[in-house]
Amino acid sequence: MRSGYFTALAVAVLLGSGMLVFAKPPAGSGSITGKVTYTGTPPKMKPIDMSKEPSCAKQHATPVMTQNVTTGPGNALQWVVVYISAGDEGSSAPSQGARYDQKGCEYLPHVLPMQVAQQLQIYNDDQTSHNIHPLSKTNPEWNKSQPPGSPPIDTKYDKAEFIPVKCNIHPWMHGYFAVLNTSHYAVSGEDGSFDIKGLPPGKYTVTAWQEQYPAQSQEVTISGSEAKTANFVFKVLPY
Amino acid sequence: MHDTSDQAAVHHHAPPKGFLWTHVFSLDHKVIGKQYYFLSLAAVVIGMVLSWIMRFHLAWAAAAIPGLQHLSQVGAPGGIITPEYYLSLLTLHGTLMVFFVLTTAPQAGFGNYFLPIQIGAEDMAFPRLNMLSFWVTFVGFVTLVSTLFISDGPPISGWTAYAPLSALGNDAGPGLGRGQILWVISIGIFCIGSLLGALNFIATTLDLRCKGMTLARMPYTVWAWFITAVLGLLAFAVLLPACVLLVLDHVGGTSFFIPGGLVLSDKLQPHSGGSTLLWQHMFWFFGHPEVYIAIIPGIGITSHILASTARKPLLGGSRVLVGCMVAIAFLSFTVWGHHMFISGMNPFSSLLFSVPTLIITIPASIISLNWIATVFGARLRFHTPGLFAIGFISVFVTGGLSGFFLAQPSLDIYLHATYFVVGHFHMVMGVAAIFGMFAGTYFWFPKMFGRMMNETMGKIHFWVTFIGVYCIFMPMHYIGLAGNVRRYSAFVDDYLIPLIPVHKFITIAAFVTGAAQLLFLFNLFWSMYRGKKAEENPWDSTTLEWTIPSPPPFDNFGGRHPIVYHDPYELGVEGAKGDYVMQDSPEKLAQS
Amino acid sequence: MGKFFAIVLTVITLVSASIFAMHIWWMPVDISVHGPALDKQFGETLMGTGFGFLVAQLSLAYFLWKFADKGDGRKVREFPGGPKVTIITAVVLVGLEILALSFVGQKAWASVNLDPAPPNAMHIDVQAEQFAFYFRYAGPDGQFGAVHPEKISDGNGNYFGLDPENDIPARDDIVVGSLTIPVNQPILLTIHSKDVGHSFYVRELRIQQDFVPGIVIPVHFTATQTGKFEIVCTQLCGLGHYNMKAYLEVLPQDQFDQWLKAQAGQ
Amino acid sequence: MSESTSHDLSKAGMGWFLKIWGVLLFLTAIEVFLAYEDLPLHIMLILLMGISIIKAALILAYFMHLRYERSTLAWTLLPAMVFVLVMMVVFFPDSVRIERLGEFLH
Amino acid sequence: MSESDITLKSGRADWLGGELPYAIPSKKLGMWLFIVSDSITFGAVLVCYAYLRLASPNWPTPFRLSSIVNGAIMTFVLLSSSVTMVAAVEAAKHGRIAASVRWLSATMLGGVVFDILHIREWLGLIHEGLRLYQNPWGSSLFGAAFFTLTGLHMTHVTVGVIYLGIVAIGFRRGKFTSDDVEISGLYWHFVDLVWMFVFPLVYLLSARMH
Repeated sequence: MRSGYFTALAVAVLLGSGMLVFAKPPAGSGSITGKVTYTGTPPKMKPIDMSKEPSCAKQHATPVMTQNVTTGPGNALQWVVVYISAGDEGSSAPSQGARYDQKGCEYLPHVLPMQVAQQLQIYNDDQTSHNIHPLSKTNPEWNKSQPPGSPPIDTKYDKAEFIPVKCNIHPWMHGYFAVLNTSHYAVSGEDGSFDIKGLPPGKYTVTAWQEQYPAQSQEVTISGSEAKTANFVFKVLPY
Repeated sequence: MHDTSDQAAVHHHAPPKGFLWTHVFSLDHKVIGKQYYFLSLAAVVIGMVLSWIMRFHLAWAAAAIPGLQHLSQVGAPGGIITPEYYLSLLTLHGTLMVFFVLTTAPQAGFGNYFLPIQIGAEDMAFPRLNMLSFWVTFVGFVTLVSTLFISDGPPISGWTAYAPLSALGNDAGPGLGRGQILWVISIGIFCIGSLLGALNFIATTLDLRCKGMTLARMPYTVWAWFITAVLGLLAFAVLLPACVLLVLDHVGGTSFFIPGGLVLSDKLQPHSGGSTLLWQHMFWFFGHPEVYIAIIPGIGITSHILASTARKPLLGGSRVLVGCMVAIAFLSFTVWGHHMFISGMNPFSSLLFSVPTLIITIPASIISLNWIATVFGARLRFHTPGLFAIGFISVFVTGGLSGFFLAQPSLDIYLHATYFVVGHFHMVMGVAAIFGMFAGTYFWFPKMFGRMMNETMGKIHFWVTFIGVYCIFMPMHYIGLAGNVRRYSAFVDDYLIPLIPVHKFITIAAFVTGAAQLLFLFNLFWSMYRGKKAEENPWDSTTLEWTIPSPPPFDNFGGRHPIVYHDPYELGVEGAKGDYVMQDSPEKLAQS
Repeated sequence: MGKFFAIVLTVITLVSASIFAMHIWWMPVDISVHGPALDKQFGETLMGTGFGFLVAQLSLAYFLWKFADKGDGRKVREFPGGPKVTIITAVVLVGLEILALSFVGQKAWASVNLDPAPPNAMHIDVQAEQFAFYFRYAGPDGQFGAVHPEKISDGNGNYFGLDPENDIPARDDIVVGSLTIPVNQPILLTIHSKDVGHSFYVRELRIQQDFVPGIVIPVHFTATQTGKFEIVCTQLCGLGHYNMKAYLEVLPQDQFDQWLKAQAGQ
Repeated sequence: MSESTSHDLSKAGMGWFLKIWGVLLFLTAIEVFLAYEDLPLHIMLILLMGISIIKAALILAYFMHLRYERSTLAWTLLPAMVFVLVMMVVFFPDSVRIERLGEFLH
Repeated sequence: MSESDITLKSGRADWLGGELPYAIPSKKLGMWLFIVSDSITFGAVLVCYAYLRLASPNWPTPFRLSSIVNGAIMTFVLLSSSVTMVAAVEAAKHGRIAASVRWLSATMLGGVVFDILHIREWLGLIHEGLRLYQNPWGSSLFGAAFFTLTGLHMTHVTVGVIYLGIVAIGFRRGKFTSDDVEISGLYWHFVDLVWMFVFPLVYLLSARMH
C-alpha cells in the first residue's frame, strides 16, 4: 500500500517537473499590433434603465449604454478580441486566474479573454444578488447566484468557445467570456488598438472576433523579434 | 341478504411473523396507519426546518446561516442563501406540507388506523392494496426529498408548478430541469398512492361496517374520511394526467403547456401552440378539492374530539355536520377558478367562480357555528386533545373569515399573491389541519401506543403553539394589506423595506413556536416508552375504538364481532354509568 | 383552564381586530378612478367579517369561561333553539353578505376587467421578461412595430424583438424601462410576456394582472394623482422574482409631452 | 355472494349480448360514415359525441351489467363522474381566448 | 340478540349495517371505483386535447381513408373482444372453467390484435413524419395529443391483456373465482368504452376529406 503511494508520488513529481521543462512556451519577442475600425453606420447604443436596482443606478452619473457595438473616435471599434487562431497550439494555461467583476450592475470587463483551463474568478462587488449565467454550448452550461457577501465563484472552461454571459436578475447585464486555445490575445481598447506580445517566430493566423459581426482572419509571419501590424475593418449596419 | 360473519371471514388474515412482515410490509391497517403517520412526521419535520431557514432569510437576508453551505454549496455559498435556493426551499416546503403532511397524516394516517376500528371491521377492504398505497407514497416522498441532493437542487417553481416556468427546463432557472422532472414524477406517484388509498377507504366504509353500524351511526371521523376519500378519488384522477403531460413537455419535447415564441436566457424555445392556462386549470381543478382533502379530516377529528371534550354530541349531530361536509365536497369542484381570478382567465369566468366560492362559506359557517354552540352548555374537560380541538375552532374561524375577501374577484385584484393569501391559507388549511393532527395525536396516542402522552408537556405545547400561530399568521394579513408580495426571497422594493421589522417579529414568533414543536416531538417519543400505561378508554369516549385494549390486538376485536346499538356520541347521558353509553353497549337509553 | 383560555382568546381577538381597526399597516392611498369602489367594498367586507370574527371568537371565549367541567355533575345543556338557530343564522347572515358582496363586487370587477378601454385611451405596450418590465410607446407614427421573438436580444437592447430594418413602424417605437404616463388620461396597456408568467401589480392603482405567455391581455386604468410609484411582479417567475420591478411615474400632461418628445429624439 | 350477480346475469344471455354487439357495430359504421360528411364542426361534434355516449351507455348497461346491479350503484357512481367531467367544460372559454388575444405575437 | 332488539334512536330500522349496500363484492366495488377514477383521468386528457385543438388555428386533419378503415377494424376487434369477454364471464358463472378460459384467451387475442394494428398504424404515421413534438401537417400539438391519448389507451389494453392472462391462469388453477373473472371483465369493457370516445374524437374528427 505504502509503496504504491510512493510510486504514484514519484511519478507525479517526475511528470510535473517534465511538464515544467517542456510545456512552457518558448518565449518570443515578436509582436502584432494594429487597430480595429469599422465602416458604415454603426447602430445607436441604447441607454440602460437601471432604476429597478437603485444601488447600481446611483453608481452611474450618466446612463450606461449597451455595449454590443462600442465605437470610439476615428471609427474605432472596441471590445474586439484579436487572437492567434492557428500557429500557436499547445501553450498551457497561466497560473494567474482571470478576474471577472460585477460592479454597478455591469460586467467588468465587457469581454473577458482567457485561456482554456485557466482559472476564472467571478466577484460580486455590488450590494445586490447577481446570477451568472454563461450560455455556453460546447462547455457545460451553468447558472449560479451570488448574493452579496458570498465567496467568489471559482471555475474554468475546458474547451475554446465564445460564451455570452448574462445575469437574469438584471437582464441588461451582458458580457462575453472568450475562452481561447492560445496564450496570445488582446482586446481592442477605446481607440480600437490592440497589441499581442511575446510571439516567437512563426506563421500565424490572427483572428478578430466581434460579438455581433462575422470574425475576420489574417495571415501574419513573424521572423525574429519583428513587430508586425495587422488592421481589421468591420462592416457595420445601422440596424 | 348477507351474513356479517361470512363477510368478516373473507377478510380475515393470519397475523404475520418476522420483523419484515410485521413492521415493514405489514398488511395490518394499524401498522400501515402508523407508517403513514411517521412518514408525515418526517415530512413535517423537514418542512418545518425548511420554513425556519426561509423565515430566517426573510428577516435577515444578508446573514449567513453557518453550516448551510454543506447542504448545498451552490444554493448557499458561504451559508448565504441565494434567491433560487430560497425558492427551492419554498417549493419543497409547500409540496411536502400539502401532499405529504396535510393529505397524508389526517387521512391516510389516522384514517387507516381508526376507520376500520370505528366501523367495527378487522382490517381495510384490500389490505394488500393498502400496503401498496403506502409504499407508493413512500417512493413519492423519497423522490421528492432526493431533489435536495441533486446538483441543481429542487425546482424553484413553487408547489403549484405554474407552466411554462415548470415546463421549460434549465433555461428558465436552476432546478427546473432534473429537479422539476423529479418533482412531477414524485407528485404523479403520490397521486397513484392516494387514488389507491381513496378507493380502499370508500370500499371499506361501505362494505365492512359491523352489524348495527348504519350510515347514520358512523362517527364524524368516519364520515369525514369517507367524504375525503371520494374527493381524493375524483380529484387526484385529474392531477395524474396533468403530471404525465408536464413530464412529456420535459422529456418528450411536447408543448402542452408551452406557447410559441418564448425566449429564455436569449434562447428561442422550440415549443409552440400550448396553453399555460391549461396547466393552471388542471392543477387547480385538483387543487381546490385538495384544500378540502386536507381540512375535512381535520373537521372530522375536531368534531369527534370536541364531542368527547364537551361531553355532548355536536349540535345538530351527524346530519348537519355530514350535510355540510357533503355540500363542501360537492361545491369544492366548482370553485377552483378563484385561484385564477387575475391569472388571465376569462373575466366572465371569474364572476362565475366567485358565486360558489362565496356559497361554500355557508356550510363552513354552519359547521363553525355548531362547534361554538356545542361548547355552550357543555361540561368541558380541558385535556390536551380537547384544547387542540377548541384551538382548531378558533383558527378555522379566523382563517376562514379572510376567505371572504379572497373570494371576491374585485378584492382579489389587490390581495392576490400577497401575504394576506399566505396568512389565510396557512391559518385555515395549514394551522387548522395541523391542530386537527395534534388533537388526533394526543387523543389517539394511548390507543396507538398503549401509553398516555405527558399532559404537562402537552399543555405547554398547546399554549405556545396557539399563541404562536396567531403571532405568526395574523401579522401576515396586515403586511398583505400593505401589499407585501409573497414568494419574494428578499424585500428590495421601496415600500417593502419598512415592513422588514414585521418579518423579524414573525420570524422570532416562528422560532418560539417551532421550539414548542420540538417539545412535542420529545413528548411523542418519550411517551412511547416512558408514558403512563393507558387504559382501554382514557377519555370516557363512546366510539368503538375505545371498546378494545390499548394497543388493539392484531384483528382489532379479538375475534369478536361488535354489534352497534347506539349513535356514536351518547355523551352526557343522565343515569348512565359514568355519563356516557358505549356505542356497542346493549344498554337501552331512556328516550329523552 | 377554561378561564385562562377565555382570557387568552379574548386578548388575541381584541389585539388582532384593533390592529386592523387602527390601520397601522394599510393599503396606500388610491390613485385610480376605479379604486374607490374596490376600497369601499373592502371596507364593507372588513366590517362584515370583523363583526363575525368578534362575535364568534368572543362567544367561544365566553362559553369556555362558563362551561368548564367543575365535577359538580351539572347537566349538559343544548344550545337554545338547537341547530335550527345556527343554520338559519349562517344562511341568512352569510347569504345576505354574499348577495351584497356579489352585486357590489360584480360592478367593480366589471369596470376593471369587462368594460373595454375608452376609445381615447393612450396605448402602451408592456412586455415582461425574467426579471424586468419593458414599456413601449408607439412614437410619432402612432403605430407599434411587430414583435419577432427570434430577434429579441437583451444584449443589444432589443427587448421587444423589433425589426427596424424591414419594419417601418418599429423604427420610431420608444422602448423604456420605466412606465411614464400622463395624469387623468385613460391608459390602455397591452401586456404580454417574453418567457414565463409574470404579473403587473401597482398597489396605488389597485391593478394586478398576470402576464400570460402566448396571449396579449388588455389592462386599462386612469391615474388621478401625480407621483412615482412601484410596479412589482407578483407571479412567481424564477430566481429573480423578488427583484422584478419598475417605476411608474405619473406626470402632468405638459411634462409628459415633454418627456415623450425627449425620448423620441434620442 | 357470487349468486347475487349470476342470477341477474342470466336474464340477459348470449343472444342478447350479440344483439348489443350488432348495434354497437352499426353505430360505429354510422360514425365512420358521418366522418366523411362535410358537416360544421359543432354539429359533427354533437352527433359523434351523442352516438359515442349511446355506445358507452350500452356497454355500461349490458356488457358491464350495470343494468342488473342495484340501481344505487349507477346512481352514485355515474353522477359523480359526469359532474366532474362536466365541470371541466369551464376550461373552454379560455381556450377560445388564446386564439383571440394573439395580437403582436406570431 | 335479534335484530329487533337493536334500538335505533331515530326509529328507522331500514338498514342496519353489516350488509353490502350495493350487493356486490368489495372487489367489484373497488373495480368500479377504479373505473370512475380512470375515466376521469381519460376525460381530463380528452378535455386537454379538445382545449388545445380549439386554441390552435392550424390543427391538422391528416388521417387517410386507410387510417380510418384501420381504426374501424380496431373498433371491431375491440368490440368483438368485449363479446368474448362477456362469454367468458357467462361460462365462468356457470362453472364451465375450461370454456371460460378459452373465451378469455380469445379476448386476449383480440387485445393483442388491437395492439398490433395500433402499433402498425403508429409506425405508418411515424414514417410519414409524425412525432411527439412535430409533424408535417400543422400544429405540433397534434402529435403530442395523438400519441398521449392513444398511448394511454394502448397501455390500458396491454395491461388488460396481462391482467386477463393472470386471471385466466389463476381461474384454471382454482386460485380465482368467477367473481374475479367478472371483475377483470369490467376492466376490459371499460377499456373498450374509452375507445368508443377516443376513436371518433381523435380519428374521425381528423379525417382528411379529399
